[in-house]
This record gives sequence, structure tokens and C-alpha cells, in this order.
Amino acid sequence: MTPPTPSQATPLEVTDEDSAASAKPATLKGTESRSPGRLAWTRFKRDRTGVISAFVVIFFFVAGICAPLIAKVYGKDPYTTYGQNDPSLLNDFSYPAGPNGGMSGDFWFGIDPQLGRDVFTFLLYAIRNSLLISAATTLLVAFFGVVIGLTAGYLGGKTDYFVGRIIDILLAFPQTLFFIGFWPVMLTILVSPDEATPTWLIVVSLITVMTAFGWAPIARLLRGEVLALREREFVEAAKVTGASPARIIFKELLPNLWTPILIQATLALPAYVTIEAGLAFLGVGLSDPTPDWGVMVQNASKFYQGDITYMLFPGVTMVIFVVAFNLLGDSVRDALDPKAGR
Amino acid sequence: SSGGGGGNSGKHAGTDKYTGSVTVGTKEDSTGPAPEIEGAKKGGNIIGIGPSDFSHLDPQRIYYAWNSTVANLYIRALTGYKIASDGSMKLVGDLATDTGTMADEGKTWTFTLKDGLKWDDGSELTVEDVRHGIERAFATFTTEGAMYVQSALVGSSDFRSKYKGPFSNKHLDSIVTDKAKKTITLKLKVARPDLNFTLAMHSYGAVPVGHDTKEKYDKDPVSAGPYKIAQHAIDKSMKLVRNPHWDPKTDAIRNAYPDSFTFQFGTEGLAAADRLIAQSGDDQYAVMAYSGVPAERLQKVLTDPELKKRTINGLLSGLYYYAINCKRITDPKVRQALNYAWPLEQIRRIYGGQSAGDYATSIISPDILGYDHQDVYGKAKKPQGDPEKAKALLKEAGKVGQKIVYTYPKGGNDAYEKTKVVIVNALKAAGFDPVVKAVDQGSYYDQVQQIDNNFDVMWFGWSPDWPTGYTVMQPLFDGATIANGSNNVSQLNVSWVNDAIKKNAVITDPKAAGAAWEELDKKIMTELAPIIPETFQRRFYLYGSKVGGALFDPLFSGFIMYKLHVKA
Amino acid sequence: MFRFLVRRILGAAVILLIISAITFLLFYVAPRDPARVACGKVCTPQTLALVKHNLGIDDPLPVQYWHWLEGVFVGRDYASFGHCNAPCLGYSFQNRVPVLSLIEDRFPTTISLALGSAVVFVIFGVGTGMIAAVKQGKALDKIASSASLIGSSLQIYIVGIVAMYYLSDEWGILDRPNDSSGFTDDPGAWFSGLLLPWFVLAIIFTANYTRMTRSQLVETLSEDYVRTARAKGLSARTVFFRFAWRGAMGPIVTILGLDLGSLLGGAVITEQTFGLHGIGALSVKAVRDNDLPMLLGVVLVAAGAIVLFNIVVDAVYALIDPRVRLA
Amino acid sequence: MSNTTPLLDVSGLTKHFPIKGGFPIRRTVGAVQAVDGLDFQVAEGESLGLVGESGCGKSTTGRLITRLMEPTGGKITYRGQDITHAGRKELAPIRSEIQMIFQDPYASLNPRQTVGKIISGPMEINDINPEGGREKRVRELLEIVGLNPEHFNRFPHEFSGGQRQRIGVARALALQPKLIVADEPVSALDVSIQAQVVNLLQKVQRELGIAFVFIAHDLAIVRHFSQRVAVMYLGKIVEIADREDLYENPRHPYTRALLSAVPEATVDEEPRERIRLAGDVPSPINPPSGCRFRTRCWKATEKCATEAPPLVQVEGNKPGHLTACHYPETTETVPAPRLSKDPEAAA
Amino acid sequence: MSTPFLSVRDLRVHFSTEDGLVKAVDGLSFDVEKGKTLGIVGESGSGKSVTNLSILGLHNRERTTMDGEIILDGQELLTASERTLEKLRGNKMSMIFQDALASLSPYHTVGVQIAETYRKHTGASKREARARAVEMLRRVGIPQPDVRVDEYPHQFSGGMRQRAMIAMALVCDPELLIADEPTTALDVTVQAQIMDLLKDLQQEFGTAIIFITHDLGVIADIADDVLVMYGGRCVERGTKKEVLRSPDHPYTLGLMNSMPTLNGSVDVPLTPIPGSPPSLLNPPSGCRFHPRCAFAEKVSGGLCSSDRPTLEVVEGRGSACHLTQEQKQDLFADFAATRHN
Ligand SMILES: Nc1ncnc2c1ncn2[C@@H]1O[C@H](COP(=O)(O)OP(=O)(O)OP(=O)(O)O)[C@@H](O)[C@H]1O
Ligand SMILES: Nc1ncnc2c1ncn2[C@@H]1O[C@H](COP(=O)(O)OP(=O)(O)OP(=O)(O)O)[C@@H](O)[C@H]1O
Ligand SMILES: [Mg+2]
Ligand SMILES: [Mg+2]
Repeated sequence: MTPPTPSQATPLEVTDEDSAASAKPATLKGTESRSPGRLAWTRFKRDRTGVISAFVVIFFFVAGICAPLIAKVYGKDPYTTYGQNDPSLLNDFSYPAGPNGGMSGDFWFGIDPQLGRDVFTFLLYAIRNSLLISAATTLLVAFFGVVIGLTAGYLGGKTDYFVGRIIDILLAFPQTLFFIGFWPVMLTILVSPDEATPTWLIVVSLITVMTAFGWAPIARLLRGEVLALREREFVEAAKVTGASPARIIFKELLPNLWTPILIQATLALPAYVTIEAGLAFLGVGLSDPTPDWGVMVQNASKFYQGDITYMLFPGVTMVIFVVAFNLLGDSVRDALDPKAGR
Repeated sequence: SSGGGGGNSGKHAGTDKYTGSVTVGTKEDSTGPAPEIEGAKKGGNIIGIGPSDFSHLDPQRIYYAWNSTVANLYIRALTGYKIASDGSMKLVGDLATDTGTMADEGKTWTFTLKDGLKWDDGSELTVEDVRHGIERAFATFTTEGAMYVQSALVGSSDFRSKYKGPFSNKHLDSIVTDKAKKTITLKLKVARPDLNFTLAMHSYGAVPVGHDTKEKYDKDPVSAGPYKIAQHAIDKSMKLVRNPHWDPKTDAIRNAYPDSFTFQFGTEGLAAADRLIAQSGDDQYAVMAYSGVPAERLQKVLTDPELKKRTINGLLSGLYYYAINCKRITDPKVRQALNYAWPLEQIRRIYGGQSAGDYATSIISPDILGYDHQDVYGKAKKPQGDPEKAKALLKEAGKVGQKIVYTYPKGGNDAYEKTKVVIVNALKAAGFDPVVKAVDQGSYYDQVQQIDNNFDVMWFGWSPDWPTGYTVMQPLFDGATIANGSNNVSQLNVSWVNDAIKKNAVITDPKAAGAAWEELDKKIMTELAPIIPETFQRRFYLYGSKVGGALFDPLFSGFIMYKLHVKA
Repeated sequence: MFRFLVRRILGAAVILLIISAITFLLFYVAPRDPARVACGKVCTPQTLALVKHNLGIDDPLPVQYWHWLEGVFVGRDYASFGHCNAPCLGYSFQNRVPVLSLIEDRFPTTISLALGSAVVFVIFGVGTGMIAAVKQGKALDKIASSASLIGSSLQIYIVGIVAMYYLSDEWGILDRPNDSSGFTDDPGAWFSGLLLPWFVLAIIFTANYTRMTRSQLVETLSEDYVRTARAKGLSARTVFFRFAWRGAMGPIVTILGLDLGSLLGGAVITEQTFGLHGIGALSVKAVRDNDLPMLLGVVLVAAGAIVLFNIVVDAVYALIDPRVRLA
Repeated sequence: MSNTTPLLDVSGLTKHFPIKGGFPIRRTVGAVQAVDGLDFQVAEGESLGLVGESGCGKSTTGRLITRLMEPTGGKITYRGQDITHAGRKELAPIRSEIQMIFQDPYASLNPRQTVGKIISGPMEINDINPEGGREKRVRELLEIVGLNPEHFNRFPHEFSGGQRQRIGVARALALQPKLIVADEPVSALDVSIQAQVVNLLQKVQRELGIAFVFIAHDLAIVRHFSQRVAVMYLGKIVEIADREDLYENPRHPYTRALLSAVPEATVDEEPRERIRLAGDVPSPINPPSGCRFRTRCWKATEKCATEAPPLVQVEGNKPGHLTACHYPETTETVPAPRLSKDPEAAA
Repeated sequence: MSTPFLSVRDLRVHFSTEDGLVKAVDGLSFDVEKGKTLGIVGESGSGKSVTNLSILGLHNRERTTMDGEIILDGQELLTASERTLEKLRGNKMSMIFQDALASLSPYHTVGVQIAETYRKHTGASKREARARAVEMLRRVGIPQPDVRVDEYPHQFSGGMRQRAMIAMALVCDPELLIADEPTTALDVTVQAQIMDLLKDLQQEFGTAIIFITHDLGVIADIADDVLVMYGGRCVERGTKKEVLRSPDHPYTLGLMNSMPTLNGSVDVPLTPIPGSPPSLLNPPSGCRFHPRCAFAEKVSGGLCSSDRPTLEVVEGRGSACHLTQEQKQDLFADFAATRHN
């Protein structure tokens, strides 16, 4: 029969002979089995680009997580206005007085124009904040997308229709406009008028709104996957044995959706990094003095003509991170889904 | 373009002299044509680059300076300012033959129109048209314009309840015109010795009775000046061409060298500066219409001699300050402490250093008649702030740790995102508990002008409508104006201040009036400290290398459009 | 097809209606007063009330929305502006001209930007993708793949600024972005004014199309029917274009439709970066000015573009793939 | 056995899948009559074969019996209990007694679960705790189906098709069912492997006394496995009989045609008489009136078009041999003509 | 004997994959005569399709190494250029694939797909080609061919698709037709129709046919000669009668024994071949069938697991097995007793 000839599986097959012949080693072999996840992992390890980009990505995350520690060792913080405190650091136009954006032994990456803050620690914290926001958003988006998509897909009928329409509306809604038009307003409602808007609230609401829009495409995708999976015979097998819908969704379907979920997540994270930075660039989202990639790029976009160094650090690190993450995502996809050739 | 700045250059790059010393001109001065500019030739097109479209073209709806930069080209009022090449201003008659005749201690004003005034369709510009322009300001749709004359004519700030405007075919009894003699007489309910200055505002420009399209006039006004609007794509571009019926002999103020002006909107200051730095193609004929070189480009522009040659600069006529909400911060000591603590130097550094302007140490700005250097809080000596003094005052008042809610408009000028950082630092150092509460710029004025707002210190700015103390003190500190939407955001309501304003307003001698306002300024700052003056900002504008006659307009703080010409 | 279109357009109308209602509601949730802008430098309470009345925002919210809907479907009378024919999206608070006329005025730029860059990125993206798919696994493929990956990781607000600085300011290769001339009035100026934005947008979008084209082609090239075509003796060219490419087109058209939909709804960041006057710039301004009718207008344009292109994509898909039945 | 209640009693079983359409509001505009009035019984320990061409409704029948689908009409009685419309809760006690084996050895096992989990899953769901624990039972089951009990920790992809099908059998056996519906359990397997699985199923049936509804399209395998066989055509049973009766004395023209079309790996005998059916099975959306087979039948008359033949014991049949035909075949019936190649002629 | 029409000699087809080298076909030789049908049987993965794709040269040349000789009517195909092959494919030799739905382009009408082949090889005009397509559809028994010609494959039923596929393969009157399991997915009634059709066409044109299947019943119906493949190699060859009547290889025997029939005894269990098909990545050493062979122990010296048995062909008949002729007679006879027919 021509179609089902999966050559990959063949070498793994357990033949009855070897088990019958050698009972002892089989016991050992019986326990160490090659789950689909492990197989993907082995495939991944073979992919050099993937591994290198994984290291780059990990490096960024470590840098972000350890930012306070590094800052402590380095002896600076991202908030002190060194240039303002020590007038010799900034020239009369508030540009760093030293060459190359004021890079020196004291300020490894220089200081920023106008306020004269330390770019190195600012960048570290920017990475930290950006990654925090995008990672949290990715997790939430994946979570809601999965739960809603799975439920709608599995239950079908009215639920599915209703969810489908909500998704339609969300996808048709111009999101950037929403952000610049309504998000700041919603923030003001949440905060008492004589209190400063706490940064955590900005972050939380930013994540919330990005999640509110972000789950829709994932849910739609997973709904489609579930519709296909639902027809697979192993789901019927579970039903025949009397499994509850919850069990079918979470024990039977969900494990089979890890691949698309992971793929979506690897696509989403760098996307959120850039979306979040884009929003900050437009002046919504995080803003000075909260360190953030987008904030830095936005600042730098005004000074690059006089101080390209300042553009260099956030711009280049961001591009490196996004490229590395995209490469990593590609490798993860290849490993999980070797047929989808790339 | 390469990294790094280079050392401190010391002095700022602007001119040192204040330009706006204003005098009142004679009938001679008011007679056209305007003096020729050396080397200027007719022809060509000047391009004006600006971030957004002029919000109004209808004279009665024009108030803001940037609208006036273009209004100068087609709107004419009874009076106007004649600006010399050294920047000195003279109030002269524009439509009128002179600056008017005052009688009745400033309650009656009479003007006579020049001969040969025409609208752009060739019809005659009459006293009826001048009256119509004033009466129109009472209409329901002209809410954006100035209100001084209306209030003075009916004697109430709620003037619309007294007169509904000319469209009901009724005229104000307080304006008397004589078509034959070409005179127009305004009979005021209250004395206004500086009404001739007030009438120079474009808000009181003439409008042809026969061609008034009411709301629609805003899109397609009729020109009395040297240029008329030929094409206008809202928020995108506007083209003005010569008005053939404008007679230079009737106009002592305006030159008109270029054949046309083209305004291009939608280019923010930074981009506009970059365009002019590069000046590729037609940009050689361009000027930054009304938004200046932003702080971020000052270094590049001012340290490159070639670029610096292509700039004009001047101080803005207005004052940037921080209003203290006297309703919330009731103790003058705390307000004084705020004044001491405020980090003027750090703030100005963010604006671009010395080139960005001068520290403001008083309410009245240098352009105003009678300005006298004064510095109650010693800010000139300690512009970085004096936290010790501030702290001492706070302690005295028993308000150490006082919470200060500081607000500024978010989204307009990015510099405020930076200044807030140094302000917070300075306030903390002085023993305050600063809370920053930015407000979206779209609703900023609306919110800070609410009587019961929750802000303690509010970023604010004020440009006088004509260069006398009245136009600063009255709107900002007259207790009678306090209401939602009032510019007295400090909500200062002190009887001696109110009285002084009333008294000073009717002093007819400009010199004496100037001195009186100065004194009031000093007293208010010393005793009440309702505001923290920040800077008299200096603005730099770039123009293309083919543009000649570039001159800083001391009144509207931009290019004087009608003096520009295209170099050969 | 007709039934499909009618059904989908009805559905789209419902979505747009809901979105307009949401926008309306959200706008007034904010403690902001659009009247303040038109109230002038000295704003007395009396004037403010007058302005509110002039703008028609002194009515209760549902009434205002009802009036707005009325305007859209049957036209509407304004006290100060006279009659506004249906579909009337209202008068802009800020500019006091019909919202529709402003949108009409801005749309050419947005269309030029979207379609122009689409032409570039489709040609380059699909072309490179095809080459990569044909040269699968070879150096050329690897170069194309990694270049496209880096391309897709770039951001307009970084590349755009840098490109503008170097390509036009420093080196003077391209003109500074400028949309003052329309295609009809000066094609040359139109072209040179938009070349840089097209180029930058294309860098970023091309990448997606390269990757997409490549992976789709790799997939269809291994389809059985492609093998059949070869077995029939058809030349490699024919097999590639008539069979493999035909099969790969569907998903690419889908993505193109979605991209065009969002580009036509106004590319806010792009227009912001290059200082162009399209729908994106208009929307930013509407937000800044608290201009509700304008905001509603641009939201509807953006949402409408997305919804419309969804329908177009589905219809085109059905034309490409006879198996798809429209319902 | 015949007077005790049968294990499974199906009468008038019907399933119509609605077709949505219409304009502008979507509604049901028609139905796929996948299964249309089936009657049959399955006795305890008995194997009933269900054969027919693709799309005739075999799988649908299987799904209805296992209540994976809601019947449109008719009645399903399991051990005297009406389960036609029973909900999940009501079905719970019966669930363990009716199990299913699927066709596709690749799709019927969850690729993300180990064999142990797959087999113990049903026990977990039904809260069955066999003596010695579930793991022990899993090992036993693996042993029964001829797999290495040590392999319970492995994943399905590590097994070949035949082995996977054994895992499917083990899963079905885990609940000690009384009835197994096997939907083409061997058609996806290689010939050499088919026999392994058929033998296994046969062993299970005999040793554990499990009744089977054995769905297949391979007549030879059905014959080998099932004591009774039902032939389906377009959603209806056209003939049902004991194995010998059906294969030796087919009374329905369709059964005959089907049998004669099976290629046999013999070269010794003279070629058998072949009946060639023209064309394809008509669409179940619009099945032919009267006898559904008439469009392809060489004996069809007016009557066949107007009157649907009942499924009865026609003359000359043994008891239990039911045929739905107006003109049943006899052994002497003149063999069908070799039809012209143009199927239009028959339509 | 004249030279055969198609002659395959020592064909080796190896794929390099991520996991290693897949020796899909490993030393295969056979001939096909004009007007005759060669049936190839074997389990899934035994290399049937790979063999036939090599004849048409449809493998991806970059990832496949091919060795040996394929000579069609005196022309070497393995080393032939792509252009030469293009001219032959669909013209002199053509192929019918199993999964007609996947193998027909969903984007073109059936008529276009048929006509296109015809135009390519004959240079006929569009109209002529269309007429030819209608004629072909009529010939393969599709009702209303002039209407159906403009329909898409998904509008056809399974049997009709397979017919369309056949029409496409035959449109240029090929001299060699390769049918790769053309009936496996079809119902028996439709399968019978298709096989009749092929037989008729062969009689009419004298086409040489290679018919691939895994069903010995189908072989018995259609083939003249039989080739049994196992693990990429040929284990037995002969005429249909020889192979089916007296199989000469334990694998062939096993295949026959594991098939139930319509008239054998039903009480005896089937006799399956134990184990599963070999992996082609690490094929068993020696005889590839030996791990599953019931008689491997009967051969002394573990020859089966160490040496590859040679296929000795005498007059088209032969098998590759280490058992001696006597052993076979003994052992096979016992085994045959359990057969189900
Ligand atoms: N392009 C390829 N790359 C790698 N391996 C391949 C390729 N094509 C086929 N194979 C492997 O070669 C072997 C023989 O495959 P082939 O398709 O010839 O089997 P078959 O006898 O036709 O089987 P079936 O009955 O399933 O059609 C299989 O193991 C298959 O996995
Ligand atoms: N969920 C469904 N919705 C609509 N139609 C269906 C559905 N399931 C099956 N059908 C239709 O019902 C008919 C019977 O299908 P069923 O799967 O029972 O056939 P089958 O006899 O099992 O065929 P096969 O031998 O191909 O498996 C077919 O025409 C099929 O298209
Ligand atoms: Mg094959
Ligand atoms: Mg089925």
C-alpha cells in the first residue's frame, strides 16, 4: 500500500523477535523509551543553528533575569541621572561630552543624552522588562488561546459559533488604533487621579490588552486543529470507553496540540517583543524612565544623527534577539514537525 | 553624525538682545508701502513645513500664534505691527490710517480706514466689513477666538447672551460706522487704554459682509492681504498665491516678494529639521513654518557653521511655567519652597542647554512693555535649585514630606518625559513626596483647567496676546475668571491682586502701566508664589539656502512670512 | 458566488456595526472632552456649552450613536453644516469637514503605499522563494532563507529611520518620503516620493513571502499530482508553474490579502516613521484631537479593509482552488 | 439461544446527516441517508460480519451501536436495555461492555501516550482496579495480544502496524467487554500481517466469548471470521444469513455480484462466472426509489422502482436467511449478462 | 529469444536520509515483453513503487543514487537526460498511480490534464486534444464524457478518477504501462471493472504492463508473469501458474497461506507469517527474510543469516533461497496441507 510508508518509524520498531530472544535487556529497554518529545529533542540537538540561537536566547534571558545582580556588581543603576549630577559628562546641548556616546571605563555603553543615565544598565533592565512583558503575554495568550480554542473546537455548536464571532470582531479591530486611542484612557480610569500610575499597572494592563487581542488567532488555529483531531480514531476510542469531555480535551487532545502551541509560542514571543517596542515607539506602552527596548529605540530615533551609539545598542541587541529567537523557532518547528520542510 | 558630542561650547548660540521692544507708531509709519528689503526680488515659491494644518483660517476663530503666521498673509485688521529688520516692533494702522484715537479715558476709540482697500474679488473693503468682523465674534460658531473686545463692548464676559451676532440682521449699538467718512467708532463699557493693541489681533480681522459663509468661511476665507488661498488639502497642504487686488501702497507692514507660498503639513519638528538639514530639491526654498529645531537637533545645527548660518532665532513671547494649585497648596511657604527647589538648570539642559532659552525668573517676559529684570528666588544664581532653602521653608511650614502631584501633557513633547525625571529628583531632594501624573495631551488643558482637579503643580505656558502686562496678569491671576476652562489654573483669588489688575488696566500711559505691572509681578511672586516660572524659551528655525529675508517674528515666534523672498 | 458575497457582506456589516458601537462607547469612557479643542485659548463655561451643542455632544450617548447611525444610512442634517448625504460618517470635530472627504483625501497615499510596496515585496518575495524552493538545500537556498529571516526580524521604526538617514539624507540616493503628488498629477514625483517607504516596507515583508513561498512550494513539489505531471512528460517549467506553483498560490494569496487588509487600514508606524499622510496618520491625529467622528471613521476604514480583504481572499481562494465551495 | 434476548438488538436503526445550505439564512436542506432502517441481532459470543461497498454505511452503523453517534431513528437494545438515546451518565455502566477496534492503526492510538497509558486509560475512566494493580493487568493484556509485556512504556510510533493493531485490541479488552465492534480492523494491514491479527481476534472471540460486529469489505476475511454475515448496500441490509448460506446460496443479486468480483489466488480451475456491476454506488443524499440496488441490477423492473423490497426470508431460504429482493436469485438463475461497458445503459 | 521490450538489470536505488542510507531496491532484475503483464507483489515497503519510479526516472536525482541498467526498447534510461525522459514519459511509457485523487491535479479539469499530455507529445491543437480527451474518457467507460471532460477530479467518484487516470496514461498509446496498485483503494466491484478495462486495452494495443499489487488474487486475475519482492529484492520469479501453483520460496508460500479464501475451510486458523517487514535502514543480514522464515533453521551453518541467496533464473523461473529443492518439496508439502483452498 503506497501512502502509509513512514520510513522514519521503521528503525525504531520493536520486533517481537528481539523481545522474545532477550528478555533481560528488554526490561531495561522497555523503560527508556523514545517519546515524541524526546525524538524532537534529539533532532533539535543535531541542528547547529538552533543550538547556537538557543544559547543566544538563553543569554538574553539570563541577562534580563540577572540584571539587578549585574548592575550591582557593575555599580550603576538605570535611574540615576549621572550626566545631570556631574555636568562634565554632558555638553551644553545635553549630548554626552565624551566621544562615542560617552563610552568609558565607567560607562561601558556610554550615557544617554539629556538625562545622562547609564546606557549599559538601562539596556539590561530594558531587556529584562521587554522580555518579561513579552514572555508573560506569550504565556497568557497561549493559555487563553488554548483553552478557548480547544473548548470551542471540541464542543462545537453554539459555543463554537459564538467564540468564532468574537474572534472575527477581535481580528477585524484595528489594534494599533486601540492602543493609541483607548489604552491610555483606560489606564486613567483605573488609577485615582492624584496617584501616579504605578509601573506594574502599566505593565499588567499592557499585557492584558495584548492578551485580549492576542488569543484570538491562536484560538482560531487551535480550533481548526481540534476539529481535525476530534475526528481521529483515538478520540473515538476514548469516547467509547466513556471518557468525559474534560478528559478528552485535556488528556487526549491537549498533548497532541503541544506542537502547534509551541510553534505559535515561538512565533509569538519575538512578535510581542517587537509589538511592545513598536507601541513604546508610538508613545504608548512603557515610557521613560522605565527601561524598555522600545523606549530606548524611540529615544535614540531622535538622537541618532548626533549620537549613533545610542541607537546602536538597543537596535542591534533587539535585532539580534529577534533573529536568534526566530531561528530558534525555526529549529524548534523543524524538530517538532520534520515533514514541514524548511 | 558620528558618535559623541565634543566638549562644552560655553555660550549659547542665540542673539543676546531681546527683540520685542514695542512702540506705537505714527500716521507716517502707518502709510504704505512697506520699506523694501535689500536685495529682494519678486518671484518664486516659498515652502513652509509644519507638523499640522492651521486649525483655523476664519479670522474670528484665529487665536493661536501658529495660525497667525499664515493669517498675516491674507487677514488685515484695523491695526498691526510693523517689524523692522532689527526686530523692533511698532504698532501701526493696518486697515486704519493710524493707531486710532482714544477718548473718554479709553472708553471710546475711533479709527479711519485707508483708501484703496479691496477684497480679493476687487470689491471695496468698507467700515461695514470691519464692523462685521467684530460682530461676527459674537456668533455661536466663533468660539475659538479672543474675547477682549466683545466683553468690553457689552461689559460682560457672557457676551453672547447680550448680543447674538450679526446674522440676525442686528448690529451692536456700541459700534458706530460712518461709510462716507470711513470711520468706525467703538464705544466700550469699560476703559481699555490698549484697545489699539487688542484690535491688532487677527480675531478682529475684517470679513466681507457679502461673502460671509459663516461656518464654511473657515475653509475658504476672502483675502484682504497680499496673498489668497488657492488650494487647500486639509492637514496635507495649502497653497497661497498673489491677491491681484492688494495694493502695496495701502500696506505699511507687508512686503510680498514670492509669487506663492506652499505649506506642507504632517512633518514633525525633527523630520522637518532633517529635511532642511539635507535640503534636497525644492527644500532649498523651504522654511520650518512654525515648529522650531527640536532639542535633539540643536547640537547638530548650531555646531555646524553652514547650518547655523541658515537659522533664525528668538525668544518666545510667552512664558513657560508651572502653575501651583493654590486651592490645594494653600500655604505660600510651600509654594515658595517649590520655587526654590525647582531644577531650572536640569530642565533647560534637557531642552538643549543655554541655546534653548533663558531662565525665567518673573511672570512678565522680556518682550512686554516695562519688563525689568527681577529674581525673587535667586534662580539666576542657583538655577539647579536650592534644596536646603526649600527644606527649611517646608520645615517652617511643618509640611516636610508634602505630597506634590505633578502633571504634564503626555504625547506632545518628549522632553517632558525627561524633565519629569529631574523634577522628581529635585523634589525628593527638597523633602517633598512627588507623584507624577501625566495626562494625555488631548485632554490635558481640559483636565488641568477643571476647578476641582487633583493636581498640585501643572506644566503650563502663556503667551500674551499683545505685549502689555495686562494680557499676562489678567488671564492668569484675576480671581474673577476662575471657572472650569479658565487660564487661572493656579486658582489664585486674592483681593489685592484683583484690585491691582483692575487699576493697572486703565492706566493710559504705557510706561506707567508697564511699571505698575512689574511691581505687581514682584509682589505676587514674593508673597503668593502661585507659579514657578521656568524659561523664556529660545527657538531656532532653519531655512533653505535659497530663502532670503528670514526674520524672527517677535510676536508670533516664527518666520515673518511676508518678508521672505527667494534668492536668485 | 453571489450568495456567498451577500452572506459575507451582511456578516461584515454586522461586525462593523459592533465595532463602531464599541468604539463609540470606549471613546466616552474616557474623562476627556472633545469640546475643549474648539473652545479656544480662553474657554469659559458658556463657550464650552455652546461648543458642545455645536458638536452635538450634549445629547445622551445612545442618542448620539443613533444620530451617527442615521447619518451612515440615511444621511443627516447638521445645524451648522447643512445636510450630509448618506453615507455620512459625520463632520470631524477638529477640521469641521466631512470625515468621508478627509478619508477620501488620505486614501490615495495609503493605497499607493500598500499597493506599491505589495508589488515590490510580492515580486521579490515570491521570486526569491521560488528560487530557494528550486535550489532546495543549496547555497542559494540557504542564503535566501537566512536573509529572509533577518529581514523579517527587522522593524520599520529601526530600518526606516536608518534608511532615511543614509539613503536620502547622507547619500542622496533616494528622495525623502513625500506624498504631496498624487499618481495622477505627477507620476514621477509620486514614484520617487514613495520609493523609500516601498523599499523599506518591502524589506520587511519580502521575507515573509520568501519563506512562505518556499515552504509552500517545497510542499506542493512533493505532492503526488506534481509527480503525475512529471510522469506525463511535461517539462520541468510547466510542472513548476502550472502545477506546483498553482498549488502554492492559495496560502500566499491568503497572507497577501491579510497584509493588504491591514496595510490599507493605515500603517500607523510606517506613516509615522516616514511622515506620510495616509489613514494611519489620520488616525493618530484623530486620537490626539479627541476627534470622535474621525476616529470612528478611521476605525471603520481599518476594520472594513480587514473584513473586506477576508472576503476577497476567500473568493480568490475559491477561484484558485476549484475544490473550495463558497457557502 | 434464539428465545433468550439477544445481546444486541437493533431495529429500524437510521442515521441521517443533515446537509446545511439555503439562502440567505442557513438551514437544513437535505440529508445524507447514511443508514436507513437496519434490523439485526447479535447473540452473545457470536460474530456478525458486516460487508458492503465503500460508503454504504458500515462505519456509521458501528458508531451508532457504540453510541459514538446519536441515531436519527430506530432502536438499539443492549441486553434488553434501550440505549438508543442514553446519555453519557446512563451509558457509563454499559460503556465497558461495548468496545470498539478501529481501522487505522496509526490514527487510533494517541501518539502522545505510552502503550501502558493507552491500555490502562479505559480502566482509569471506569474506575476499574483489577487485582494486582492496573499495570499488572496491562502486562497481562499485552501478553494476551502477543506483545512483549515489557513494552508498556513505549510509544505507538515505535511499533509496526500489526503491533499497533494488537495494542488496539488490548485496549478494547481492558474492560472485559461483551461486545466488540471491529471497524475494518485489518484492511490497513499487509497481507502477511492481516492473518496475525485475524487469528488474534479469533482467539479472543473464542476464548473470552466476546461477541463481534465485524465490519469489513473483504468478503474472504468476513467469511473466515463471522458466523453470520450481513450485506449492506446504500444504508440498508440487503441480505443477512449464516455464513454457509450466504456464501453458498446468495439470494440477492448484489451479494452474488459482490462475491463474484472477489479475485482469487487460484489458477487451477476454470475461471468462475463473473458478474460485472456497472457504475458506482449512487449517492446516499438522493438514493434511488424502491429497491436501492435497482440502478445497477440487471433484473430490475418497474416494481423495483416503486416498491422497496422488505428484508424477509424469501422462498427457499433457511430460517434466519433474510433477503430484500423482489426477484431473488436461485442457483439456476441465468447468470447475469456481461454488461456493456457503458454504464449509462444500466442507469 | 529476442531482446525483451523492457529489461531491468541489477537495479539498485538508494536514498540518503537523515537516519541513514535506505536501500530501497537492492539488486533487482527482470524483463517485460510486449503484450504481456508482469505482476509485482510484495508487502508494503518492499520497493515496488521505487523500482517503477526509477523506470520513469521520477526520483529526485540529488537525493537518490541509482545503479544498474534499465533498457527500454534498446534505450538506456538510467543515464538518459531529463529531456530524453520527458519525451518518453507519458508517450512511450506511462504510469497509473494508486491514489488517483492525490495524483490528479485538483486545479485543472480532467479533460485538460488528459489533453495536455496529448498535446505535449503529438503537438496537436487544443481542439484536437480535447476531442481526444473526450474519446479517451469514453473508452475507459466514463458516462457522458463530453460533459465530464470539463469537471474537476474532486467531482468524480473513486472509480471514475481511477479511470480518468488510466485515460491519461493511455492517451498517447504507450508501449509500456506501469500500474502501481491501481485498484488497492477501490471496492471489489470497481476493481473488477478496472481490471477488465486494462485487459481489454492490452488486447487492443499490445501494451506491456507492469502491474503492482500486494494481492495475489489480483495477480492471478491479470498477470502473465509474477515477480515477488521482499525487502528490496526479488525472491521469486516465474509465470503466474508456476508461482501460484507451486511457490518456490518460503515467503511466497507464507503469503499464500496467510490469505483466507472464499471456499476453503473456515475452522482452521490462518497461518500468518510471523514478525514484521524488514527495515531497509538496517536490513537483516544474509537472506532478508530469514528472521521471519519458518525454515531458516533447516538450513545448516546459519547460511540464511550470513549469505545472500542468489536468484538463479532458468527460463524465467527462479527463487532466491538457501533451501535445496528436496528440502522444499518436503517442507512445502506439509505446509500446503494447511492451505485454505
Ligand atoms: N524518497 C524516498 N526517500 C527515502 N526513502 C524512501 C523514499 N521513497 C521510498 N523510500 C523507502 O523505500 C522503501 C520502499 O518503498 P516503496 O514505495 O517502493 O514500497 P512499496 O513496495 O511500493 O510499498 P507500498 O505497498 O506501501 O506501496 C520504503 O521503506 C520507503 O520508506
Ligand atoms: N459525519 C458525517 N457527516 C455527513 N455525512 C457522513 C458523515 N459520516 C459519514 N457520512 C456519510 O455517510 C455515508 C456512510 O458512511 P460510512 O463511513 O458509514 O461508510 P462505510 O461503509 O464505513 O464506508 P468505508 O468502507 O469507506 O469506510 C457516506 O456517504 C458518508 O459520506
Ligand atoms: Mg508503493
Ligand atoms: Mg468505514
